Amino acid sequence: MSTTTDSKISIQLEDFSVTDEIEAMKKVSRNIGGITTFLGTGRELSKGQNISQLNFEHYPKMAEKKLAEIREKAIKDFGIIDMSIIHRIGPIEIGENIVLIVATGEHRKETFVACEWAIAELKRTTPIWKRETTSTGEVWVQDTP
Amino acid sequence: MSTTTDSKISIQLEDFSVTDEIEAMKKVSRNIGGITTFLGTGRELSKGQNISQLNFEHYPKMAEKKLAEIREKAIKDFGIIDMSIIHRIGPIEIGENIVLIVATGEHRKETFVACEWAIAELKRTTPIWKRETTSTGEVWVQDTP
Amino acid sequence: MITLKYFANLKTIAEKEEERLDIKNPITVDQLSDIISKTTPKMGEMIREKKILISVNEEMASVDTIIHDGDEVAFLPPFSGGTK
Amino acid sequence: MITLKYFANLKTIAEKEEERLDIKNPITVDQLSDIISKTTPKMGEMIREKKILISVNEEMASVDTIIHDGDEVAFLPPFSGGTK
Repeated sequence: MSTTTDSKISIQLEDFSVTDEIEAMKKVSRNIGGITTFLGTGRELSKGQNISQLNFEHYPKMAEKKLAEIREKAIKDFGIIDMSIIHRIGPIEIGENIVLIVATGEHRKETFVACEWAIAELKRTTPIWKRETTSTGEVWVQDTP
Repeated sequence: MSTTTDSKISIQLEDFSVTDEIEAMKKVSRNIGGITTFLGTGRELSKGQNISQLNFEHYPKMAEKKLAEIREKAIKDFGIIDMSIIHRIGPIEIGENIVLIVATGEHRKETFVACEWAIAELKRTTPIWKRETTSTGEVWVQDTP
Repeated sequence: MITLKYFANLKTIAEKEEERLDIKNPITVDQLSDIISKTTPKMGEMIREKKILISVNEEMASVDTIIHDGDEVAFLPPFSGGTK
Repeated sequence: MITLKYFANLKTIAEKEEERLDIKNPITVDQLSDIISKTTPKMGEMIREKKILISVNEEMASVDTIIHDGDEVAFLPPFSGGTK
């Protein structure tokens, strides 16, 4: 896998800036007409329970590998110009950023399709787990925000 | 139309920050799980010609009214939490931001649908015109990025 | 007195951005188009070929929309997003 | 020697994050599951009920995937995104 590919994929503790990620993607081409972005954030309510904190854990190397595969397949299958994917791990407060997918293209249509496919594929194939802290304790959960 | 509605709609000369717009939208609810954003940017190529600059003109009041209608219909029809729409006018360089749509929701699905519908509706109904400057002169154009 | 507004390439064709017109009685968009056609035939042609949308007081109008004294009528060429 | 990794709630069930296991010859994922079941019956049960995915060297494995000396096997509970 090339260095270029790797830099477009990140699993990290720190927060990220949507503007900075978009600006980095803009540098790839002067022919970008549309950029679709999906940002997943921490919701307060889950199955009727109030959440005080989220905590994400991943399987290092395998998770990064899956994200790189998603990016490559999205570029190949949907004809977008490029895609970047960031997922945070560790503690996440309500309202904070969790996951970001940026898809750039000449036209808008393919960026919407690629972005929506990529977040669904990430949730299906990438070994990342979420623990919710509520008033009744901590629990590992599955859901589909 | 309420003040709240108006503040989520803007036609402006100045650039905008995607991060700032998203953060403003996050303040509306603690139950946002997904945010889909579409950003339209200035492309260098149009029908094979190299563009040096874009220039947008709008019909004041009517354009703002159309954007407010799009926002209201998106919230009502797709069950999203909120939407904001910004369109720039005046001169735009290649790579610069032109239009931003931010759709927030409890889950991702409705935010993708609402965001994609809103940008299509904007292009169909909002009185905004684009002039392209190329080596052969200036021309008012229609296209669908 | 009604206000007529021209946008984008129509400013070049009409050779103005805005003008005022005295109308004695309410008229239809169709009747206004006839008046415009006399002074600017190219405008009349584009209206007949449906290349231009017309709004009255910021709402899309049809050929038989009535225009009253004080109204604002705008001639709108195709928007930047196209119709696709 | 193979490495076994446990994630999320499986760390609690297995009471460890990682362990090493000596294997004389290559074994299948199915055979490894039998070994695990003996020390941690709850893990064996979850594997049989397909509540856990198993990867070998970071690739998804099936019951008859062969595990060689030096391989890394991970037990993966359902991901946070669910399967929908």
